[in-house]
Amino acid sequence: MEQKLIVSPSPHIHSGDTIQKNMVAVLIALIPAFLVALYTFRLEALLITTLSVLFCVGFEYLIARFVLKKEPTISDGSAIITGVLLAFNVPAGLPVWILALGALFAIGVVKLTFGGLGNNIFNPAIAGRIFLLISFPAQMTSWPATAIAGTATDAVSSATVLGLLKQSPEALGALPLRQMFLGLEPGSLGEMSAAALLLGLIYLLWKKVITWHIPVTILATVALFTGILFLIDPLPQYNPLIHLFSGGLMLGAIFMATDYVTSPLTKKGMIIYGVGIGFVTVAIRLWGAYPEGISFAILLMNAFTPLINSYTTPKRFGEVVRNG
Amino acid sequence: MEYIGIIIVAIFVNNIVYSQFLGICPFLGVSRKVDTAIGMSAAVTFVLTIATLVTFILYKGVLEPFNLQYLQTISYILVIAALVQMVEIILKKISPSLYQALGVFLPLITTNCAILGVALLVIQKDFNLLESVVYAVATSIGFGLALIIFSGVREQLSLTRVPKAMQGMPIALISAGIIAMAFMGFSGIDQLFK
Amino acid sequence: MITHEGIIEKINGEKITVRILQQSACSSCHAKGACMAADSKEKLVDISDHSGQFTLHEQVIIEGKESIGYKAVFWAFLLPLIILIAMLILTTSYWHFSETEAALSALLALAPYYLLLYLLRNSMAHTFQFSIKKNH
Amino acid sequence: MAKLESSFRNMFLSLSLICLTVALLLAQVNKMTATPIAEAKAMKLQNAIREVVPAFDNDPVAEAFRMADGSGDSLLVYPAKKGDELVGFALNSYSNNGFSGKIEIMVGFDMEHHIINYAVLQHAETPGLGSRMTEWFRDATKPGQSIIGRDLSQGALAVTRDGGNVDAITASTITSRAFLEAVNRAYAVYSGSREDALSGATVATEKETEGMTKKGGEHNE
Amino acid sequence: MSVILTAVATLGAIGAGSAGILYLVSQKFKVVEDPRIQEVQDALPAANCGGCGFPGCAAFAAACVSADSLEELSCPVGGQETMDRVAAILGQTASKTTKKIAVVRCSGSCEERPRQNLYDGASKCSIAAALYGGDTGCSFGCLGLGDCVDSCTFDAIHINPVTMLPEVVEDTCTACGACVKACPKDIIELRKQGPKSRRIYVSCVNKDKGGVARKACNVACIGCSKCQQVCPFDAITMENNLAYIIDDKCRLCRKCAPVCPTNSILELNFPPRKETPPAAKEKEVPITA
Amino acid sequence: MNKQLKILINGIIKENPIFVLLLGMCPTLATTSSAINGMSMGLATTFVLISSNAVISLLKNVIPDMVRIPSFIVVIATFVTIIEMLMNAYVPALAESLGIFIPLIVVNCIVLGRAESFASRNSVLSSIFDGVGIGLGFTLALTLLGVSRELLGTGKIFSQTIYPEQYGSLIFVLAPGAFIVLGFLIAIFNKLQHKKA
Amino acid sequence: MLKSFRIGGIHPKENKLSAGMAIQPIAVPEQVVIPLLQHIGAPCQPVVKKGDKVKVGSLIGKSVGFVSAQIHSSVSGTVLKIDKAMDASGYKRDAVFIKVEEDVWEEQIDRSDELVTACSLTPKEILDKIAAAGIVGMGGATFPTHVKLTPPPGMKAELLIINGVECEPYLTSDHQLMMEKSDEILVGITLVMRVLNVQRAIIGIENNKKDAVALFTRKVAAYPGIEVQPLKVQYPQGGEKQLIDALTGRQVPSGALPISVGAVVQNVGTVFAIYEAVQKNKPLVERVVTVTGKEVQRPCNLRARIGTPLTKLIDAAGGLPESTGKVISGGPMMGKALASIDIPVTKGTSGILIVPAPEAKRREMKDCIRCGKCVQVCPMGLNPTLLMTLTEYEVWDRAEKNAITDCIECGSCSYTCPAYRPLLDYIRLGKSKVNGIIRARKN
Ligand SMILES: Cc1cc2nc3c(=O)[nH]c(=O)nc-3n(C[C@H](O)[C@H](O)[C@H](O)COP(=O)(O)O)c2cc1C
Ligand SMILES: Cc1cc2nc3c(=O)[nH]c(=O)nc-3n(C[C@H](O)[C@H](O)[C@H](O)COP(=O)(O)O)c2cc1C
Ligand SMILES: Cc1cc2nc3c(=O)[nH]c(=O)nc-3n(C[C@H](O)[C@H](O)[C@H](O)COP(=O)(O)O)c2cc1C
Ligand SMILES: Cc1cc2nc3c(=O)[nH]c(=O)nc-3n(C[C@H](O)[C@H](O)[C@H](O)CO)c2cc1C
Ligand code: SF4
Ligand code: SF4
Ligand code: SF4
Ligand code: SF4
Ligand code: FES
Repeated sequence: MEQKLIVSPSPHIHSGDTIQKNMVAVLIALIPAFLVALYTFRLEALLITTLSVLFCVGFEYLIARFVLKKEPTISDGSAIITGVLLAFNVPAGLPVWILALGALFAIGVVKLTFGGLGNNIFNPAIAGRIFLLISFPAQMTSWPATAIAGTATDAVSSATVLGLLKQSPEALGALPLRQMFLGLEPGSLGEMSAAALLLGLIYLLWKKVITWHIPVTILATVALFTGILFLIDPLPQYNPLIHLFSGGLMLGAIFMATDYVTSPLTKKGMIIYGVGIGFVTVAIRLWGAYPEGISFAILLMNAFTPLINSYTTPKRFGEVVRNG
Repeated sequence: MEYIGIIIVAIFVNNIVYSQFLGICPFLGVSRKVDTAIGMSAAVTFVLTIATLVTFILYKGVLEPFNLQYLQTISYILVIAALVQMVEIILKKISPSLYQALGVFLPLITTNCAILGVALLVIQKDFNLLESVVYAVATSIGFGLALIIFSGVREQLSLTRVPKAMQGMPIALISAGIIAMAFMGFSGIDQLFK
Repeated sequence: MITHEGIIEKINGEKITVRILQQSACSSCHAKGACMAADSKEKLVDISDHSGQFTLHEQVIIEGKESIGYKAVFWAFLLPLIILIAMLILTTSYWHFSETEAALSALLALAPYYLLLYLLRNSMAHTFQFSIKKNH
Repeated sequence: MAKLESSFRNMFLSLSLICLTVALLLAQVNKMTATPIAEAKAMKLQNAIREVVPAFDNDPVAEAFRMADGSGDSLLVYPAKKGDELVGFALNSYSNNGFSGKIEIMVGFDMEHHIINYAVLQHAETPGLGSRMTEWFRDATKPGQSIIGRDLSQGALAVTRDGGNVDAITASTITSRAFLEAVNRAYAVYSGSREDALSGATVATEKETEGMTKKGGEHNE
Repeated sequence: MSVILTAVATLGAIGAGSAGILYLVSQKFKVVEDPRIQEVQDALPAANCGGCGFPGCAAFAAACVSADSLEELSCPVGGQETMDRVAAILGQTASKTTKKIAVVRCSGSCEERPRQNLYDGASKCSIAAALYGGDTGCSFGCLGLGDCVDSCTFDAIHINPVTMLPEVVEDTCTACGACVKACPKDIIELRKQGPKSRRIYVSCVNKDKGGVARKACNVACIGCSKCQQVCPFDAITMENNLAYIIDDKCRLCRKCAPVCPTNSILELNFPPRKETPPAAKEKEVPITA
Repeated sequence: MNKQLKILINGIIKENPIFVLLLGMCPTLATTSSAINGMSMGLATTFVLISSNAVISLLKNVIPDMVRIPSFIVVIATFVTIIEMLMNAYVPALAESLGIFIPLIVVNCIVLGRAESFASRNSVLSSIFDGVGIGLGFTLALTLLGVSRELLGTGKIFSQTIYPEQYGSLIFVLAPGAFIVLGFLIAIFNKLQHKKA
Repeated sequence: MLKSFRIGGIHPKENKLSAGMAIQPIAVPEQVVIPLLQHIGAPCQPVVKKGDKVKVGSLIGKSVGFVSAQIHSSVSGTVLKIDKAMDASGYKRDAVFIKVEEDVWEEQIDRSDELVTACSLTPKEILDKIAAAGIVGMGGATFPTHVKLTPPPGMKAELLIINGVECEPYLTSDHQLMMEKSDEILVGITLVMRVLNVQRAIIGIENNKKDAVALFTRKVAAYPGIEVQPLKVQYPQGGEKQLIDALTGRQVPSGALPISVGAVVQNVGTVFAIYEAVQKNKPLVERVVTVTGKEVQRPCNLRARIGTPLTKLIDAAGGLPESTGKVISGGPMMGKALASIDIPVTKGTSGILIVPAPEAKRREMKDCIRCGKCVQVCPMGLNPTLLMTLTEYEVWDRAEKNAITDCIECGSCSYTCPAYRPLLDYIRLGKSKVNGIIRARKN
């Protein structure tokens, strides 16, 4: 044995878990939703997703290398997720230059300005989407009718379920719950099918990438809040099922609110965070100008996360009620 | 309902910091500790409310009847300055220990911009007395909310590896900008109360 | 725990008067020369101490529980605010005073409150106790 | 440089003196600027009227009158006359349903129920979104969205989404609705006053010089 | 005219009222601040480093003003010049402080002190030191992980990538002592900077017996006490197999350095010796200017 | 004269009220949605700064210390009121778009701060130069911010189209954009200053 | 559901390669180096000098101070010198070097294998014997056992817990000891119960040692008051506080000793040593050491004299593999990496783990992604990532507030972190700084 002994403090073994593995798992969990998007929007979905990923990874590389002058860390895969999720949050047919601006904002302003993976306070993809929504409201809210709904994929815009709820609930007619669940109602790329997203959730929970706390509390809060309103006054816009299965709620609750970096660390914190998101989402959906509130809710709760973190501690050993 | 509308608008939709841009200096200056942020906003609420009240009387009772609206700025600022001092002096005389406790707990702060701004706004918005006071209270709550969120964010920022050029004020401002984006989600909520 | 640096100004038996240095928020601010908020008055805080281990002009740290701060804020700002608003609501909505009258009576309503504070000042002195320790 | 000592007398005197001087100065400046300010306001009104009705030679402001709009409120109506002949009306109308509060417009009609032009007097809509109404509804190249020349006797204006035939401002349906509401409100008054004017009936006019120029702010109703 | 009168009356009344209140206030809160505090503070470098032993420049200024003499007060950053200015403001004399500088008392570069194992823990001296004696045979020497570098707010100390030892930048070091506190091995010491920055010190802290020390590092002090014997001013002490030069006593005569068998005494910034004694010395002092 | 020049440059660069001192943030953020607004606000403030600096340094010996601040405020408020009336009279549109931020110049920390820390200690001429310098620094910063926001948001600079409006990101003329653009401008300013230093 | 502790925990791969390998005595070496500090507390004063003759069991180091434990010679021979020698700490410390001559034992020591169950000593006498034998905790902490068995005034133990958990991966010495010396251990338990005057003892054994569970379940029938409890396999079940939680459902409050919930925990090895000390008059001069590692030829459990060079033990297991990257004294989670293998076995050496080079090197650390996994696994309910950050930025007051001093240094957090952050490295540093601050404040 001629090599020198390695010395380090304990522990000397590691679980083998890596950032990359977690990110890849999230990407895998996004596949069902991507397939649905592919099926509904055909090439458009592929194009937008690929470009968005390219933009995000590209900006991350360029900015890290040439502006911050540090080793780019694109290999961890987080920029890919940001790319995919950004794409999933925009309507098919969005002009490419707008997409590029969104990616630039997400990666350049919201992620790297704060120091890159792990240091950002706000969710890059969400912030990117809101940036676009505020900056280019028209383009961000023209939803091409879905391919399978019969019409062509070109820019015939049709209203989303939530949009309709907001504008004229009566026009909604029978609730398209089945379509919403399976992904036949118009919307952003990734929010098509609740079923596909739930599949992703199951995968993430199984792989222990995330815990149930955030997604379940968000969904439960939305269901409960609208449910109570529905019981008081059974209007279609209060129908909890519609709220659960429409818009980006599932996408947000499962994939975006759970972003490690921008969500609380402790379980108590996650529950507060989830309830907050659920509550704000419903408030904006029902009473605000925007038909959809989940992104704003997540971004707002991102801002609360540091506070939540410092005011919720994990359950300390020795604090448990003595029952022995 | 009308008052609820005023409150929601003042806290969320037209948040004094994130959308009205008043009181930015203390917002950026004293947002490092959450505890002080909470105490500060209570203090600001009181001062803001009482200042609004007094300037309201001044306007409706003196300036308007005598057609002296153009003295608004100058008389407001004088009255506010005197008022803030008077609150202190009363407290000090009446309960020295309370006064001392405050001195240790709160940084001395005169949110001039916000106080004068609100006093001017309630006149501009043609509010009646109660509306003005409700608006003042809600605005300060909005200020407190903004301050508290922001102090949490800054506490976190001080423990992360922000690129050197961005450290300090730049990143704080950008964070504030992104929080302002989140607050825009509330826009239109006041439609409900119309 | 809130802490504050200060310098002992006066020692009078067990009562130590500490001058709090410039407010923590502004003392290190590079812009304080240009900012009027930094024109902070220094405050004198009385502390009772039996240890007798402190000397004049010594650098010390004043400590108090956060709850003291919150209590102080409550008594100094929150309660009078509530009185003020309650009075306003009463006068305008129920008694239908004119606006000026309402505003004046709300302000006047603070007078008995402050009188109460004045009467309570000794028990307050108990509540708002700070402790003092050496600054190393 | 001996500074004045801070005695009560000195302080009182100096501050009072400063105040007195300042008050004098300000009152002077106020007097000087009072006319220009009033003129500026009048000009703004004049210009708005001029913009929305055909050339006239009377003083519409002097002849302005108020008329009920049928919903409990009344609007200021400025009749424009060439010689003795009525050539149109400018109406100062508003809506409280803008995205951010009140929208105030001046809209002009000819005598045949057609909109001649409009001007937005005051609004707080989002710049770049709702604020585009200042040009949007008179873009002659876009017949779908322009309201110039439309004949309102055919029916009230409405955005396409509500079954009407005016294209809303992109992503600003709320503003568009409010704007059209203001136009429709003006028309309601116009059609009344037109009848009155044509029938020669003299309306008891309550002249308002201040009227629209008073700062309204968002008036929460 | 009446408009003007009312204006004057109103504002006059408000002004008089405010003046009254403000007068009362100023009576009650007589500002106790000595204006000199601000002046002193303006004279300070505003580094807020705490090197003076006070929580910041403001606190130091207050202390200067309230102190009876400036004897024990000194601002390491501003140095003598600043203290003179402060003294001028306060009408006192500043004590003459001798400028000090940080010295790193370890010369065990990679070459002189071979690594015997590989440290793989968190890159922080204090963590490594808590774990074990270090990756060389010398458990006293520098660990080279740069806690001192991190602690310096003046960017005055850097790890030389070749020797893996920290080096102090003479011009920027303010002798604030942050690095002294940071080093878990107590290697850094504040010493008199000396005339023309000339100074001599034993660049070793190894307390092992000579043989053991020597085995671990070529330039270790082996405690042979030759330097002590040769020093004409009694400036060298021997304790725990380690020589130490007391800088108050040392007169920079340079007798000790050449006799050290392991070259562990460093001479800095001296002109080259006439007759070249054990060479290699000068080149070993790569303290950058 | 050299000294005066130094004072001037000092205000623009070394003690730039916005980029270095970070004061007077409210008008900075609120009135810079377009270049022209930013510049006008800056000029209005400059006017107040110069006049109040001049008057205060004139009066510095007749004002007792304890009413210093209130007296300064009164002087400043006077000039603010004057500029407000003038703007209402001659540029009503601008006055409307700057809104309550004109009266708020009164409480702008810079104005009072300069009165306190400069005008009350220096000669009239120096004080005027200081006012000009700081005012210009403020104006330049506000204009720069206004230009950036207008350009990014609407593709225009001083209403001159640079690129088609539809490519502008609306957010930059709205509240969040104010914070974000200012953040980046300060970072750039810091960076440039560091390079020079 | 098997019992376990309720907060956090991980389950690393067990890798108990040497399980079932009978304990082999290892030959007495030619020379031993016996460090004078083998326990937590003050070092011993040597009571021998160069040239003195000693026998196995002769006292060579006298304890000074309250928390300290006697040290005995583990061989017979001549004292060569008292000098500094490197030990597992990586520092050179005083040690007694003894040249081995023959194998003569102090005569009062009973070296037979016969089980002695009867004991008529008073608790005080037993305690004195334990102290005289220099027994320290064999579970890793090496805390002097007689001190631990003397509850502070006013505290009364109600329950004795025997720690047979051995939750560290790889290690099997306790397991094997339990299999081979079950009776002795049980007698030892009764002795400790008598010292503490408790009526009840629970032996906690993780369920990956089913044979030991079965064996003890069978045998405890004969010992009233002693129970066996199988536990779910989860690290760090062996931690004192965790084990008490798992077995009794009570949690020792922050900063308190186990006795505050009425429990005293002893490791099986300690209990065995107590048995030998009390019933056989045998001081602590040897112990069982597991030598193991993926590339080790013959992973084994050895009985070695204190002071035996580690190299001897490694040779007995087939020598140091070519691929060696790291040698650890103890288990992979809490053990200490050695800077050199030229060090002696001490009372606390429970195992020697040899890690191949590729596995030994840590991966490059990344920024924390705030995944919260460290928070989830921390058995003390701490927030490791926050504690590390606070240490990095030296925010000691917040570190104290966030209970950094509660950390038991189990390493679960570093083990889990997907960003490979050296959490425990920093927390350990922060903990010692904060402890220093707290101590300074007290006086
Ligand atoms: C009203 C008020 C405004 C302040 N404004 C600023 C400011 O604009 N910029 C600033 O850096 N500090 C400001 N401060 C001081 C900060 O709160 C803080 O103490 C200072 O920035 C310390 O920074 P440092 O600890 O990083 O040196 C202000 C304080 C007060 C009370
Ligand atoms: C910050 C913000 C400002 C907005 N400003 C306006 C506006 O001024 N006018 C308007 O009609 N809609 C505005 N909207 C958009 C409305 O909320 C709403 O989305 C829109 O009116 C729906 O109409 P659409 O069907 O035309 O998209 C704004 C939205 C946001 C978030
Ligand atoms: C994380 C951790 C794991 C531990 N694992 C064990 C173990 O597996 N077996 C054991 O006997 N002691 C273990 N200990 C030590 C125990 O906490 C405790 O010190 C010991 O059981 C007390 O018995 P002793 O004094 O007889 O050694 C562990 C300690 C810690 C902090
Ligand atoms: C469970 C999970 C969810 C994530 N969600 C997002 C997301 O919503 N938006 C995003 O930009 N990145 C997401 N990421 C990637 C990465 O964490 C994120 O870009 C960081 O915020 C960048 O610092 C996610 C990663 C994980 C593991
Ligand atoms: S080198 Fe050391 S003493 Fe010198 S300035 Fe840096 S930290 Fe202070
Ligand atoms: S001198 Fe001390 S702190 Fe600096 S690198 Fe060496 S061991 Fe670390
Ligand atoms: S080492 Fe400490 S902080 Fe980490 S998991 Fe274990 S107890 Fe928790
Ligand atoms: S496990 Fe690692 S990456 Fe995750 S929160 Fe803890 S320190 Fe951060
Ligand atoms: S300008 Fe300083 S608070 Fe508004």
